Amino acid sequence: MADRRIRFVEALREGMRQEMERDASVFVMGEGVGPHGSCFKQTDGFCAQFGEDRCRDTPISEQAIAGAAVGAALAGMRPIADLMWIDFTTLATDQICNQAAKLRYMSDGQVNVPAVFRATTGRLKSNGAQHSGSWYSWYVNIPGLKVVVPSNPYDAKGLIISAIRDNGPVVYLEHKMLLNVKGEVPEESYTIPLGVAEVKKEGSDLTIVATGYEVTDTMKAAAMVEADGISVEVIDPRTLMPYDSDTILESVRKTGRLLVVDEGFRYCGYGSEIISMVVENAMECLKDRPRQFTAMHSTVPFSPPLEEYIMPSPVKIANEIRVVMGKSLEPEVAIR
Amino acid sequence: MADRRIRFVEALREGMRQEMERDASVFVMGEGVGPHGSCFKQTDGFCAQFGEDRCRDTPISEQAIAGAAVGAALAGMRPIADLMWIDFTTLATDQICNQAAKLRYMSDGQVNVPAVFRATTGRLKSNGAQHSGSWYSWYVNIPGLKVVVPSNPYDAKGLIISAIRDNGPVVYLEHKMLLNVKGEVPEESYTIPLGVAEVKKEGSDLTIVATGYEVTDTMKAAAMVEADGISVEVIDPRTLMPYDSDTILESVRKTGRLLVVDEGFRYCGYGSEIISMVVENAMECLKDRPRQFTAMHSTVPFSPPLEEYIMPSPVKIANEIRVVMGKSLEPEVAIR
Amino acid sequence: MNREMKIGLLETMLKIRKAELQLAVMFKNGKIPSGAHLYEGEEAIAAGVCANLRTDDQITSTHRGHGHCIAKGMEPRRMMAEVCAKSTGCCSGKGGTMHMFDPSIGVMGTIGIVGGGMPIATGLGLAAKLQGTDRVAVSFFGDGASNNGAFHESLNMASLWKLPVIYVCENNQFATSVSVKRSTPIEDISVRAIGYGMSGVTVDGNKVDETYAAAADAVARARRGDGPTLIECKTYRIRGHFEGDDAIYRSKEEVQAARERDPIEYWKNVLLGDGTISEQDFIDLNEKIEQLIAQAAQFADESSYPTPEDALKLCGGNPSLLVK
Amino acid sequence: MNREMKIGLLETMLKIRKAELQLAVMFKNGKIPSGAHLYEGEEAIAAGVCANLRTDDQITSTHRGHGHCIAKGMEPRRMMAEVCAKSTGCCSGKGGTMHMFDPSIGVMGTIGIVGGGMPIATGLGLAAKLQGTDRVAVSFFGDGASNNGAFHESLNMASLWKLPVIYVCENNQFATSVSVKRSTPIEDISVRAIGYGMSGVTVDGNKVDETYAAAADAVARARRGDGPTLIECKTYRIRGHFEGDDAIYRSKEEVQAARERDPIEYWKNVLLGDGTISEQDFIDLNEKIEQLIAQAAQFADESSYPTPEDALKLCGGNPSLLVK
Ligand SMILES: Cc1ncc(C[n+]2csc(CCOP(=O)(O)OP(=O)(O)O)c2C)c(N)n1
Ligand SMILES: Cc1ncc(C[n+]2csc(CCOP(=O)(O)OP(=O)(O)O)c2C)c(N)n1
Ligand SMILES: [Mg+2]
Ligand SMILES: [Mg+2]
Repeated sequence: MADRRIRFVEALREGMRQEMERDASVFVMGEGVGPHGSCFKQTDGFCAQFGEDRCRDTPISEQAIAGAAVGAALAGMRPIADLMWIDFTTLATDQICNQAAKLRYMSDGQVNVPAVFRATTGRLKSNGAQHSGSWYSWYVNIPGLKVVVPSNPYDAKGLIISAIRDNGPVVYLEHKMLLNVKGEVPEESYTIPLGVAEVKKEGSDLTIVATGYEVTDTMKAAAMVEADGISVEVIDPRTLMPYDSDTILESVRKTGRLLVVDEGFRYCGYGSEIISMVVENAMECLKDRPRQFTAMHSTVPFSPPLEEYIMPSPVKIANEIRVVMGKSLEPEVAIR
Repeated sequence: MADRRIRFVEALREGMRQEMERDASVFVMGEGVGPHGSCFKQTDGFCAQFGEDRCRDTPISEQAIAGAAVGAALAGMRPIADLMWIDFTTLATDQICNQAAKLRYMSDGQVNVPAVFRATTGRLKSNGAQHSGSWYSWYVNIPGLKVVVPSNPYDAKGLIISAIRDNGPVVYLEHKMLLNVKGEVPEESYTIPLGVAEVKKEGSDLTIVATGYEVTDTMKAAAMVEADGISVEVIDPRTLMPYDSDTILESVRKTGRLLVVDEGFRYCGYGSEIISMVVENAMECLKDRPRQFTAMHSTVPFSPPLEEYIMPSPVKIANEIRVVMGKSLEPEVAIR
Repeated sequence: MNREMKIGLLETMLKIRKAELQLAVMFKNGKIPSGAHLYEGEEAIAAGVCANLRTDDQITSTHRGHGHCIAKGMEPRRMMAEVCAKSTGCCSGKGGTMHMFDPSIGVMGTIGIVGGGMPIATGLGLAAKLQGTDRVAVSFFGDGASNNGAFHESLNMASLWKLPVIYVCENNQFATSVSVKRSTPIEDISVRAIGYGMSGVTVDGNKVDETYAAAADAVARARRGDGPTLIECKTYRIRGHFEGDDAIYRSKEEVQAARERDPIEYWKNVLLGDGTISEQDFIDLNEKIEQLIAQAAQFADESSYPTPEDALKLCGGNPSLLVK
Repeated sequence: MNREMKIGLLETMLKIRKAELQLAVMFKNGKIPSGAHLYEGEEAIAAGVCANLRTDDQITSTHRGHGHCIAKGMEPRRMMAEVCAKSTGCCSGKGGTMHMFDPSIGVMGTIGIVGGGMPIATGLGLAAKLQGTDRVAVSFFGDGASNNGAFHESLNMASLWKLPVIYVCENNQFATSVSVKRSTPIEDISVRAIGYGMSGVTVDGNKVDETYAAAADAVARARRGDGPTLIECKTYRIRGHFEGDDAIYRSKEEVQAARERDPIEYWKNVLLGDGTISEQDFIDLNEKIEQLIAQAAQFADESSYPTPEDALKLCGGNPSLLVK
């Protein structure tokens, strides 16, 4: 069983299912999660197994979906609110950021909000301007929220189980380009603690912090530059908030160089956060300026050549690595 | 007339009024902006002068207020949508960030959205968890938006006029603790270009970047540490996006030290952005690690001693400056 | 309604009234660090509705929530201490006038974002249903809130799922300075229930027998599993929007007329008229409650502020960054 | 309606139908980079409503917006080139299937966020009023969107201010896989108009004479300054939610029954029956439009993609950081 390979979406589903089997207070709601089993089949079969009460279709009412999750959580349930695309969470930010995130604090700990807000994130072949966002830096900014972005099936399962069991609100994001990627996933239930990064690949010359789909791109890029004799260490924070600054700092202290690769936007984005944290704590370890390679600061265009142009890719990341290592004179893409 | 001193709110009002006089397409809408003239009297007298059509009370419908501003802007008007507290913009983020910010780009420049989204920002004596937020890092993150945070009456007027004349959407934020502060403001109309910082005070030892109310706190702190022989340069970006990185970099190249003071939260906040920008472009100029001093990462509590504890203050900033300059062994407040 | 219940309603209203007037004084005396939105004149709504609720029933409320907390069973002193930002308050001073909680008696939060409590109450109702209990949830909100998307999405969802939620619209004619006539192009907000296929009713919010009866119906419906109800209670916001608001956007006559429809006077007269109480009973009750509130005020005043470091007790953040 | 107008409606519906079916083929052939939400079977709504509009009247639309663009006057080839992500599209490939614009003919945006177009249309109407024109705005949206807060806030505001906006709800019975019966606890969405004190009507969305007449009323009302209207058009989403959706959540029989209520067949038969056109006229018209669409498809197919660097033409960012 150890080498069972399943898709990200199956791992996520298995994690949710095992928690729903274990704990009657866990339920899912969202647009189309019911009998049809969600857009990307994240809840396939749940209605048959658990009934429509515990896997309920909702109206297109993002504020009420998120808010009903908050309320149900206050009353002892463990709701999983599926908001479909992270872009639609813009309609639920009051409930997520002013309510879910704050009620425990405001009440001085008298109430908990053990709700999970799930959504897909990131680009997927020409989803266009309003369906390709990352947005997670918003949630990272808000005290009281945790933010999880798994990069592979194993983490998808372990992290959703931890998110469901967590007593506070967790924003859990599924990258659309990862949903059908396969990986080894144990059948039994397991958790991955929130706030613990994974060193995806050890290396000595350069630390790259990447999240979500960019872990995949970065691993490819790291392989490409091996031929140039560059040894890259790749770190996936997995939990973006609270994030594992110790592991990142340890790595930077070893390699002396930092690059952050992120699909989100740069200004007040996750790349800026990681770079800032590193220099605030360990600037003297850096041999050179840290860099970040993010989506360009542009509304996401529809047409494939445009979309590709503004987004990171393995080739572009590899080139950026060479720039950071002084092995290339000019960045391939000069404009960020 | 050159030494006319008026309050921030009067300067802002004068700027809006002069634009409404100059350009019939400018109008204001929001909850209570009408005959009553807004919560803090920002639109006092507008109904009498311009009629209720151009200064209209709205229902408590943040999404529709912001969206109606977008639509009116598309059709050639220059709406000023007053969303009261920035905390309530969480209910309008779809319209501000998915619509206003993106329509020009999506349409390949066929439409413009010259709308101003105004709101008060920041803390004010025990406004509590849901009325004390900063939130601007969210808007800084979104391509297509400009973000303006004036720190004094002169800027309030010059920047609101620029914001109204700008052809794209601008988020304009009024710090509640500044509204009644007086300053010199010319009566005639003038603009301050968006994207240009102001050096509030020259200095040689340390660059502090501060925005909104923190400019006031920081200026006080800078005066306090003069006794210690520390010469602080204080920079107010005024426009947070696009921000004037050149002025900041120039200053850091001179002083070799950087501290960012911000009322917002640290993670993916404005402090992280500025620090990251500086080290990405000029790390070698820094004599020591850059630092940021922000609101602590906590939901804002109600009770004054608690609120004061988590927020910056002149004394705390002065102490932080001494820490940065190596003149004090321990930060007064060790926990951020 | 038996005698005890009738007197209970009067007692609750008096408690709320006196607590609010006491807070108005404390505000003037600088004992409250923030503003405060008082509930004077609207007591019959909280009292009438909450008299139908069990301790395990749950409510959400608003920025104007002191009265709902008391009606649901919160000791006035814990409410008042919270408003005064003291460590003995119902949230130890972390919440404040707009954010009060006591889950042990079903106060699941007074919410400062207008409309924000409605989706939460919908979720409380959903939980009650999923948990197989006959517990109900009540959401108090204003006429202003009824124009927010939160209202629409909540009522639609609750009706669709037949959730045990009672949506109580306190139509006090104003949302800050904005008259309901300038925000809402209909006469009775309760007609909106039609758009969700649910029950809706408008009652005189200054008559506690009417609010009580409407809520009794609605609670029974909810406990039976027959779904939510929208109750609009017409009343009038006697005071400014918050303490310090001069409320010059309306005429003195209008306010005076509203004052004459005082809900406590009304109910007192009903109870005197039907022999439930005597004048002396009323004087005794009044005194008892005056004392209670005076003690509560003293308690709030004499309590200590929380210690500054308590601010971080429950906050998040990145542990390794928090302590430098 | 005169002869020309009657034939015009048929022509518009045929254009939309053939363009959509052509796009379905192009999708299968990999010519469209994304998914696409097609409008087959709902043509009578866009056609009937837009036939009442002047060029300067403005619309907002949805993710399912191709038909609205054509009905409002967009050349099919500019629409189809945009769906195919080409530089010749109505947004030069930046917008795509869900985001089409042509302000010169009043297409102020098809919006991908469900409900997102409604507040925008409200603002278009507000501008028309402030500018003293008799221009009107139309917002197309679905049954699913009618449960979003954007609906509530928009209709309330428009009615309050008597804005010249027509809200056209295309009730095609589904929102993705969710039947309207599972999202909306009322029979006719148009009853929600009552809650805003505005006019509301439900019509058969497959009968273009009905949609035309309802829109004519609404547009006249709006131009007169008498405020907004909610028009619910009952129809059926023949295809999956998007191309590639197998839509197994409903029975074949149900879809077949809906297909038999084809709006184009209906209108063709009306026009044949009343002598407006002959069978030969129809064949000619059909052929003409088939050619038009075939040429449009070829145009879209043969057009070039935008050059990558165009991506940054209109983007913001910090100038001094953008170029390193
Ligand atoms: C979403 C939101 N918008 C605006 C405000 C500011 N605000 C606080 S109370 C209030 C008026 C509320 O009116 P209503 O709902 O009728 O309640 P009332 O004050 O009359 O009890 C407003 C606009 C807010 N707190 N939240
Ligand atoms: C705010 C928001 N929520 C969810 C979605 C995902 N989504 C796209 S179309 C759709 C269904 C829309 O249904 P309806 O309004 O009836 O329009 P139809 O597709 O039937 O034309 C959904 C849920 C979205 N785009 N925006
Ligand atoms: Mg009110
Ligand atoms: Mg539909």
